[in-house]
This record gives sequence, structure tokens and C-alpha cells, in this order.
Amino acid sequence: MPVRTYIEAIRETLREEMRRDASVIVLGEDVGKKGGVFLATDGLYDEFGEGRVIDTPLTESLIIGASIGVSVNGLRPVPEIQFADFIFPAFNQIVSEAARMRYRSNGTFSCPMTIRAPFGGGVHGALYHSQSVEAFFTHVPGLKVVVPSTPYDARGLLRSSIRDDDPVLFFEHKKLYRSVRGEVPDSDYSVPLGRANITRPGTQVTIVAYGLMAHYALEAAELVEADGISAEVIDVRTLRPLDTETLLDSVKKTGKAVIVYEDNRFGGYGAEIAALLAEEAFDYLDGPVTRVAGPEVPGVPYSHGLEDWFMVDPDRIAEAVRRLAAY
Amino acid sequence: MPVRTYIEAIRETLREEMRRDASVIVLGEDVGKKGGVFLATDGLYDEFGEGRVIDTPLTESLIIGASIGVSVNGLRPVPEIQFADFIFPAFNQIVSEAARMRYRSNGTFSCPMTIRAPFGGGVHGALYHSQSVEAFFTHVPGLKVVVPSTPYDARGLLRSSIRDDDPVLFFEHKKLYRSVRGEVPDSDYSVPLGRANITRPGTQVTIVAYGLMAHYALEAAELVEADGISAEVIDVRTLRPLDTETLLDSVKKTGKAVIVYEDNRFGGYGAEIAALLAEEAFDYLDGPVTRVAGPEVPGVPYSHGLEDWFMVDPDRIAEAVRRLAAY
Amino acid sequence: MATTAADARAAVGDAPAGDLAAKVGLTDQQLLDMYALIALTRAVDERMWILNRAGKVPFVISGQGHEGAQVGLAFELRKGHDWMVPFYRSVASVLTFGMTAREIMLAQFARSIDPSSGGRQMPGHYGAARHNILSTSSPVATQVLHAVGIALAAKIRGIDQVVMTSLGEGASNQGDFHEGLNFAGIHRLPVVTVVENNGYAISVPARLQTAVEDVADRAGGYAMPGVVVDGADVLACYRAGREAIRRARAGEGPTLIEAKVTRLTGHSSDDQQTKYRSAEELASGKDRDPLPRFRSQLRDAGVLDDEHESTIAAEIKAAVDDATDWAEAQPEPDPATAERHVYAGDPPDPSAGQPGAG
Amino acid sequence: MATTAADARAAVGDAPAGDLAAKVGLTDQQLLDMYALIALTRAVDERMWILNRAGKVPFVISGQGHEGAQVGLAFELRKGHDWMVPFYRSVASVLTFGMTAREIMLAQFARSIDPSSGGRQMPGHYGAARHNILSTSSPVATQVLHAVGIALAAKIRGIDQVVMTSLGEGASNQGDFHEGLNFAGIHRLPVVTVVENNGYAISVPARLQTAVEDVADRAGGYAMPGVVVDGADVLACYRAGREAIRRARAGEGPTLIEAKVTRLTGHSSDDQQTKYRSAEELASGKDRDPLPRFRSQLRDAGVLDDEHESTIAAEIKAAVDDATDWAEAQPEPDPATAERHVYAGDPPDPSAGQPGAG
Ligand SMILES: Cc1ncc(C[n+]2csc(CCOP(=O)(O)OP(=O)(O)O)c2C)c(N)n1
Ligand SMILES: Cc1ncc(C[n+]2csc(CCOP(=O)(O)OP(=O)(O)O)c2C)c(N)n1
Ligand SMILES: [Mg+2]
Ligand SMILES: [Mg+2]
Repeated sequence: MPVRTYIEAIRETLREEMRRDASVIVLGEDVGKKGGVFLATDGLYDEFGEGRVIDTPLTESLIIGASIGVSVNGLRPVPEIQFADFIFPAFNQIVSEAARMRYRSNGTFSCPMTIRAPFGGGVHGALYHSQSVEAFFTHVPGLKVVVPSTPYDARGLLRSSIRDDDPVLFFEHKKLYRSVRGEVPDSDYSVPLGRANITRPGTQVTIVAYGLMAHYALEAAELVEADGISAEVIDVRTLRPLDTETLLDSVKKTGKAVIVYEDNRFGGYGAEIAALLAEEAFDYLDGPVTRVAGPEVPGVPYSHGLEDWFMVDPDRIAEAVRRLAAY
Repeated sequence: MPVRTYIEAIRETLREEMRRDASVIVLGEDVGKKGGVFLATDGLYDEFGEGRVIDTPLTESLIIGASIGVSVNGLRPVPEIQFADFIFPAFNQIVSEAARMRYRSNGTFSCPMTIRAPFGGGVHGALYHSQSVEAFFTHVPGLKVVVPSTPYDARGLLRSSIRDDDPVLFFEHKKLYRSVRGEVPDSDYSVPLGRANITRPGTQVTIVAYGLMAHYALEAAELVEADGISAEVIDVRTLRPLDTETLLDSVKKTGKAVIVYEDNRFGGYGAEIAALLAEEAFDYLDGPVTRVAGPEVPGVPYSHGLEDWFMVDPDRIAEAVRRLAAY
Repeated sequence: MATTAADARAAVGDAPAGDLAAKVGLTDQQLLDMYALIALTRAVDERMWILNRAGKVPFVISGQGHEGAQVGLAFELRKGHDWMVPFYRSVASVLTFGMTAREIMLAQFARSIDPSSGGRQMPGHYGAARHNILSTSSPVATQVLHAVGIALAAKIRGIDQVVMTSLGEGASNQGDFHEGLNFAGIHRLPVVTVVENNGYAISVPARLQTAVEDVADRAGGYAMPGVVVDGADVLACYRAGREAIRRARAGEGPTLIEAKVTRLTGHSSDDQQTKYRSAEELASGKDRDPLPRFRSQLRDAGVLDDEHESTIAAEIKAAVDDATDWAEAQPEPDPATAERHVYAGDPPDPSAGQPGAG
Repeated sequence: MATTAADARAAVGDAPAGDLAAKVGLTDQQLLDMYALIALTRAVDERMWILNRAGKVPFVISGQGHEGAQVGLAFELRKGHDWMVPFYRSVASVLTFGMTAREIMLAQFARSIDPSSGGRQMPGHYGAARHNILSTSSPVATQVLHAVGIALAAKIRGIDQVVMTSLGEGASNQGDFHEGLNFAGIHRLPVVTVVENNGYAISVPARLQTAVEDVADRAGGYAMPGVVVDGADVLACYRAGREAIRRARAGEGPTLIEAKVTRLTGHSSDDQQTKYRSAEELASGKDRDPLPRFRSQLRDAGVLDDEHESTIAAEIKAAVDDATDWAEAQPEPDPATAERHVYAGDPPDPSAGQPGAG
């Protein structure tokens, strides 16, 4: 099977979907000739032309607002927000408009679109090029939120997202773009939205993570194996709608859960998972649902030392797993 | 002691703070001659003139962005967002700018401002005049988030907020404006930010709530008293920073917690409280941390029947308390 | 009763046009249709307030004073082909573009088969998939971007659709307006943006809303024509709309039209406008009411006579009575359906093509 | 070395002005100061790239090509009184307004006493409380509203402060630009908004960014003068800046200035501009470099001679070397401080008035 990087998987899937379906268009800042600042759309402009690969002005609200109109009038836009940090000017269009179009029109209008945005820290991007923004959107009914962590899932989930009839936020972790490779079949497979993935089976502690942290969780599971602890790792993959069944089944089995997210802890996405497990798996819990998350500062600082201080890493996860296993 | 409505308490506090401190200004849509669509700023224009009570254009990003500049240059703005539902155009200015000014400048700039916004449902305001938006802001380090539920707290917390040196989001529940009255001393008391309030002591179940739900929680506690259940009710009041101590102490005592919020459940503010209790009070819990919250739809629908379907009410809370008490 | 331009044209064929009609390139019948639309809208709107005072409709937001501009500007659109992206005052716009008095009333009563939202949104948030009228939300100016996107899709798909969108002069200061018009200008999109300038955003007068007297002055900054038109002059609006629609359809790009109108009512049923508008000002606003003005114009031109007038009035009364009674008699939305349509996959909405509402 | 206008004026007093200087109302020494500022900025900027290639500074975003406009436009501001609300290319603006080469270099190296952010932000996000230079963020155009707010506070407080803010032509399409200029226009606020139009927003050419050729054309829509100025012509920029600052200070309201500049480097150290700009275009950009142009102008006018030039060059080299070595030698931020300054109440930042950085 061909081996691809995470970003190659995304780029090729965009190309294939555009070939397959003439209604798919790409728009955003620098997505044309430059091919996107991370080259996720590289080559699309040459192949599909400026009619379907549109370099927009530097205006995020327009990118999403126009995508809403485009989707209402028969096309399937795949807007790119250059960095997830810059999605906020479009917040109103996403939350007030795209998310509610179907509900408020009683099912008569809809916005099939896939908003792609690179997110996450550990790339020396400082406060405004490192953010995790998923918690702002996972709370919103009407939206779907996807965070793939492998090239295989990136492709399979991007396919499902583009073909989905609802607005999807598709967050790609910047640090994974070139650092992760994996087998990606050439077939037209897709990974359904709403299904978590058990990436490592185990019996004593469940580690729940997504994005970069899904990798760190696996590394942490290796680390604690040396201590004789068997950890099960779940990559959430789709944050909304959440695959509660897979999570609950795992925690009912292990009795213990560590939830990992890169974002600051308070009110982050992991809070919902913790709340869910605490409520619905209470009888099975043999220890507190434990969160490992970022510190309560407004962003990832730039200086190397400060950034390292911010980022959750495999050691911190392993430490929490050990503590919980010993509970 | 004089009895005032919730909105009177707010209006008078604004007036007094403006009299006390010439650096306090008010700005927003219709805050001038009209006195605000809920009359929260009624009379201020006549007393302080258009220099300190500024009718802005219909542009929320400007209202907050300009308030940032105003606060940086020596004044204390109290911007009003006409309905919390319309705060999203200003999301970038609040989350990317106001919240981070102090941190990103390493403590050399700050934004003392109090953003007032009416929120909440049950007022027949439909999708765009009923929203609870707190969860989008409680997650953000650098912001403080306050939700008073009584006239006394409205006054005491508004004072503290205006005098605070950080950006505060001050959410006022619309349904409380005229329906709730209470004793409000004329003295210059204030209620400190960051302190929850035990509004009813009890022993068997802790009910945690805020805003309109803080009242419904009390009503629910009355309802279950008839069944011989003793419920302690905590009004969170300041959602960020959260008074974890009061919450933990209560739950360590009762062993059971019901968390109530009006917003849709998934990823709502109550998820953080549930996660916190599940993690830090695990050894004391005698039943699952239970959430009573709104349904997973993108907004409160207009039609009476649909709105009633949406809204959490005392009966639903009481039901959850009974279930948990019997656990 | 013919309530729409296309119907009217089909019916009238090549009837001999009077002087006035000829001058604007219409038939007498079309002028009468326009008049009927304006009068119908006014009657529907007045009924809303009556229902509000009677406690039957908790909230009203109305277009009184804006109807002449709305009918004139939208008259040349192609129903079922073009798009309308309205705002909450667009009662006349959506009636001109195919909605019926019954459909408007379903929204007032928030009935289950209301095509706008099935009773989920407040009255005034019109929309109708079968008419290409986009669902309206409350946050102002967001729709400008939707209109631009619809126009972009039309261009990409090679369909000669024209999109008309409307908003108030207060809303035009929002960032979305700037971003939308800029994009429309760059790509010469077939979108007509109508600013209905009634001088107030709730209580805030235009001088505190907008740095310039005429919002249309901003059009040059977006490389499009900016047209100021007297919104009380229905035929001037018709001409401005027709030319903008023609340009858009011909691929000549977008137009910004500012119609100077007057708001004859409070902002909504929640507003007391006497608090911020003087009695004289309110009185002078009445002089700018498009309905009596258009009536006189048509009477002076011999297009409208007593007989027409009483026929139209009777038809309108019947239509409004029918719409009110019929809509009120429809069932309220069932809470069992409240969770539907958050995501795709729910059974189709009963109102989607409801023939009874037609 | 005198790096700033006010210092220079104080030092030179009423020295006899040459023809060129007299024509623009400056002294020869002031012209030399301007030249020195431009040359210093260029030297600092080139050093950044060297440090980047040497692996010492992971990210560079620079103002090469913009320096002439920035120095000219800001030269008339009152340091320590007025406000500067910059963007990431504003190296020359902040140097003109009081920051030092050492302070710039502290930001490049992300050192703990960096006055901009204590090493928390990427290089290019300048700010300095003691100079009234507002902290810069990354999201573009947000600062326009901050500038407007600062100006509003100045007006309310009755202080004759002038606020200058800058952004790119790409950023000027953001909604915040529209909302900010509209408000400034309504209240005639003392704010000068400078759009530094370098023809690109990263890779997107101006024709796909902005519907019009000149962003300044939009000024009329905000009831303020819109001035287009050749950013390679330092003295034209000076005149435009002076007039706008004078107007603002006199209570005559805001001005929008568009300086046509050229971006001599890639967008940042992460960008490969050859992918989207042709070799010819890149070559022709060089002709619009303000530095050699201003140098020739001053030499032709007899203001700058070999001796001046070599003195200035030596001073600049020394200053840049000093700044680099000194800044590099400062300690990195201590992770133990990483949690500070989320809210009020933490101990004052060591860099707040750091004399060593002066
Ligand atoms: C983003 C947003 N902010 C505030 C409101 C509340 N609001 C509704 S209508 C209105 C005034 C609109 O004025 P204008 O655009 O001139 O239209 P008009 O009502 O005068 O026709 C306001 C402030 C809103 N709907 N959306
Ligand atoms: C809101 C936002 N979106 C996207 C970006 C990423 N970005 C940084 S600079 C830039 C281009 C800016 O172009 P322009 O405004 O013309 O300024 P220039 O860099 O050319 O000086 C972009 C897209 C950003 N910083 N902020
Ligand atoms: Mg208006
Ligand atoms: Mg540029």
C-alpha cells in the first residue's frame, strides 16, 4: 500500500474529490498559485483553474459567508482558513449561520461544506499560530467537528466530510502534516463520521485523545507498558457527533480514563468527555476521570522554553496514567 | 432595605459607578436616548451626556475593539452588546485581543472593561434572542465571566466587574430583568468575583446552577423537600474564575451533584463543573455527577410549545435530583 | 388576484400601455400589479399589528414605509430562477418574489407548515426554498455574504441567476457588508445589494451610524455603481432595480442601490419611537409614505380609477382575511418534531412544498 | 547617534536649512535623521535574515521596501505623547517612534526582557508601553479598532494625542477596517490610518484582494480625506503624514493614507515568493526601494555627502552589532514565569521600563 504523509493524504483527497464531483470547489487565502501556506492545495489551481480554486481576499467572514451561499446554490465548497487561530472573524457566520441554516429553515435549506483549518501547537507558532479551537465548535449543534490524526484517517474522513450534507469543521494538526506517514490505500474508502478508533487495545486504563495527542497517547501507552500497565488508547477522530458507545464500552472495561487534550483545560473539549464518562459510566469507575491538558494561559508562548512548558507530552500523559493505574 | 428589580440594580449601579469614576463610559447600540432596548442604561444619557454614553453604529466588533483602545488609553468602558446572541461578530476582538492583551504584552498593557450582554431563553425570543453563550467565553484564559441571578448580586458583581482590571463578560438573564426583585442595600458594597454562593443549605444532593437556573434550582429544592430530600443549592455567580472550593466542599459533604444549565448540554459550561467534580471529588461521590441541560438543537425555537420543550424547568431538575438521591 | 409581475405579464400580454406605463416600459396592468402588491403588503402588515394588539402574535416587525422601494426594486426579478436574500423588513420583497399572504401569516402565527421556519423563528424571518428566498436570520448583514456566495455559485455553474439582497443602513456598517461588496466587486458577481435607508437603526439616527450621508457613496470603493433612489418613488425604484438586474444578468457586475425610505412604525412591536423621534419628524415621515403617493401617481396618469381601486381593495381585504383565518387555523408545531433538522437525514419538512399555502 | 526626529530637532536647533529641507519645512539634520532611520531599519532587518539563515531566529517578518513610507509618515508624531498602533512590518515605524535596535533584537531573540512580549510572541509583534506603542497581535486589521478606541479616549479625556495605525492592503478588506473608519469618520477622531500597499497579501495579488486600484478611494465613504502617496518618496510621505497629523491634532478628524510600497522580501521567512511572482516583477520591485532613492535625493540636494554617509553607516553597523550581541546575551524567559500576566496582580514585568534596553 502506498505510504503518504498526512498532508499528502489531504492534498490527494482534495484532488480526487474535485475530479469526482464538479460541484466541489476550494477557496481561501493563498490556496491558488501558492497552493496554501502548508501546500495542502498545491497543484489544484493548475489542474482545476481559478474558477474552482479561488484565492479570496484576506477576509475570513467572507470566506465562510460566501461558502454558505455557494453551498445553498448547489455547490460543495471546501473553504480553507489559513490557521485555525484566524477562524474567529468568521465565528458569527459559522455559529449563527451555517450551523443553524437547516434547523431554522425547518429542513428546507442546508450548507454542505467542509471548513479545513490547520491547528495546534508545538510548531513554534506562538499565541496566534498554535491554537486549539475545537471546543468553540464542538459545543454547537448543527456543526460536525473532525480531527484526524493519521494519513489514513485524514483521507477517509475528508472524503466523508466533503460528501456530508452538513457543515463540517475539519481540523488538521500542523505538527502532523509532515511528521506522520502511514499507509493510505488508493481505493475509494472512507472513514465514517462519528466513529472513534481504538488504536491500541488494553485492559487497565483508557486513554482518550485526538490530533497530535492521539500519537502522544500511544507513546505514553508504550511508556507505561514498561511498568506493566496495559493502556487502551482511543482516538476520538470525530469530536461531534461523538462516538459515546466506543468510549463507554472501553471505560466500562478498564474502569479508568485519562483524557488528553492540548488546549487549555478549563472548559476544553475533554471536559465534555469527562462529564459524559462520569455520568454514564459511574458504576464502572475505579478511579477519577483524569484530564491531562494545557495550562490556563491565553495561548502557546513563542520562546522554546515556554512552549515546552505549555505542551502536553507523552511523559506527562504517562505520569497521569501511572497515577491512575495505581489508584 | 430598598427592594429593586434586577434591571434596576444594574441601572443604578451603572449610574453610581459613572458618578464615582469619571473614567467609566458606556457605549453600545441604542444605549443613549433610548436607554437600551431593555432600559438598562435609561437616564444615563441625560445625566452624563453623549460624551460618556455613546450610541455606536450597529457594529459589535467596533464596540469591543474600540473599547479595547479606550481601556488601553486610560478609561473604563462598559460596552453593551444588545443581545448576547449578537456578540459573535465581536468574538475575534474578545478572544484574540481583549483576553490576550495582558499576556501577550507580558503584563504591560491591559483591558479593564465590562462587557454587558443580556442572554437566555424563556422570553419567546427564538433562535437569535434566547441564547446562552457563556461556554464560548468561560473556556478563555484572560477573560472573567460573571452571571448574577439576584438584584443584590447584580449590583455587587457589576461594581466589582467595573472596578476590575481585566476584561469581564457580564451576562444578565433577560427573564430575570423584571421578574426578580430583592433587597439591595444603598451602601457601596460589592460582591467579589470568583465566589460562589450557597443559596440554600442542604445535605443530600448539591444542585449547581447560575442565572435563571439558579432560581429554578431553588424551586426544585423546594419540590424535592416534599419528598424528604435535602438539597443544597449553589449559585456559581462567577463562572470564570470558578470557586472550586465551595463546589468541592459541598459535594464532598453531599456526595451527589446535579449541574443545571440552560444551554445545550454537549460541551456546555456545566461539562467543566462535572469534569472537575468527577476528578477532584471522586472519593466522595455516591452517585453519578448528573447534568440537566438544554437539548442538542441550535437554538431555542420560537413557538411556545417548542420553547417549553427546550427550556429546563424546576420539574425537570427535581426529577433528576430525586433520581440521584435514590441512587 | 394577480399579485406578481410575471403572472401579470403573462395575463396582460401586449395590452396597450398608457403614457406613464410606456415611459417606464411597462404595461398599465403591470403598474396596477405593483400597486396591488404595495397595497397588499400594507394590508398584511397592518393586520400583523392588529393581531399583535389582540395578543395573538407576540412580536411584529414590519416594512411600512419600505414597500414602494421593495416592490419597485424586485419587480424585474425572475421568480423561481433568481434569488432573494431578504431581511426582516422585506415583506413586500418576498411577496413580490412569490410568497403569498398566507405564507406571511403562517410565519406570524408560527404554524407548523410555515415555510419560513415551521414556527421556529420569530415572525419577520422569511424564507422559502421553493421560491429561492433564502432563510433569514437575526444577526444583521450576514446575508450580504450569502447573497455574494449564491451569485458566485451561479457564475461558476454558468446560470444567469441574479441575486438581490437587502439590509438597513445601520446594518450596512457591519464588516460583512464591506467584505461582501469587495468580493462582489472583484469578481463582478451578479448581485444587487439594496440598502433601505430609513434614517434609523432602532433609535440611532443615521448621522451616528454612518459617516456619510449616502451609503451609496461607498459603492465606488467596491468598483460598482452606487445609486441613490427615492424609495417613495416606486417607478424610480423600478428603473433602478431593472437596470441593476439587467447589468447583473448581462455579466456587467454588481450594483449597490440605496433607497431612501421612511419607517412609518416603531422599530418593532417592542419599540416606543416617540422616545427618540419628535412628533414633527414622525409627521413628516408620513409624507414620504409610498402608498398614497403611488396611488395619486397612478390616478393622475389615468391608470388607476375608482373601479380598479375598489376591486383591488376588495381583493386585498379578502386575501388578508383569508390568509389570517386560514393561517390561524393551522396546527402549531409539534414538540415531537423539535429535534428534527439539526442534521441531514430527518423526514422532509411538511411545509417544503405545501400546496395549501400557495 | 540620533535616531529620532525629536532628539534631532532638539540637538540641531535652528541650523540653516538647505533648499530641499526648506522646501519640506525641515532642517538638513532632520533629513539626515530620516535617512539614518531608514538605513538603520534596513540594517536591522537584514540582520534578522542573517540570523534566521544562521538558525538563530526561527522566524522573520520584515519591512524591507516599506521603510521610507514608515519613517516619513511617522516622523511628525510626538513621541511619548501620541500613539502608534503598528503591524508586523512596522519595524521603521516603531524605530521612528522611539523603540531602539536593541528592543527590536530582543523580540527577534525572544528574550525575557523583550518589551514587546517578553519572548511570548513571534518576532514582528512589536509593542512598548513606555513608548505608547500598542502590543501587536497576529490577526490582521483588529488594531484599526484599537487605534480608533485610543483616539476616542483621547478625545473624551481632552488630550491632543494623535494615533497612527498601519496595516496592509490585504488586511484593509477585513470588516474591522470598515467598522473602524466609519466610526472614526462619524466622530472625527484623531486617527491616521496608513495602508501600506505592497501589492500582495502573501501570494494574493491586489487585483484579487481589493475591488479598486486605490484603497484610498474608500476614504470618501468614511467622510475623511484619502491620500495616495508614493511610498518610495520619503518626503512625499512626510508631507502626507504631517498634514494628516496636523488635521488630527487640530480636531479636523481622521485621514486615510495609502502608501504604495514594494515588498522586497518574501512575505516572511516561511514564504517562497518566486512561486507566484515573476523574476521581472521582482526585479522591478527593486527600483522602488526607498533607501537608494532617498540617498540619491539627499546627495543630489547636497544634504548627504560621503562623510555623513560613512559616519551614519558606521554608527548603524555599530548599533546593529551592539543590539544583536547584547540582545542575544540576555536570558531567555524562565518557564516559571509562563503563567504570569493572565490576569492583573502579577509582579511587574521586568521589561516594562528596562533601562538597559534603551
Ligand atoms: C449583529 C446584530 N446586532 C444587533 C442586532 C439588533 N438589531 C436588530 S435590528 C437593529 C437595527 C437595524 O437598523 P437598520 O440596519 O438601519 O435597519 P432598519 O431596522 O432600520 O430597517 C438592531 C440593532 C441584530 N439583529 N444583529
Ligand atoms: C485574520 C487573519 N487572517 C489571516 C492571517 C494570515 N496572514 C498574515 S499576513 C497575511 C497577508 C497580509 O497581507 P497585507 O495585509 O497586504 O499585508 P502585507 O503582509 O502585504 O504587508 C495573511 C493572510 C492573519 N494574520 N490574520
Ligand atoms: Mg434603518
Ligand atoms: Mg500587502
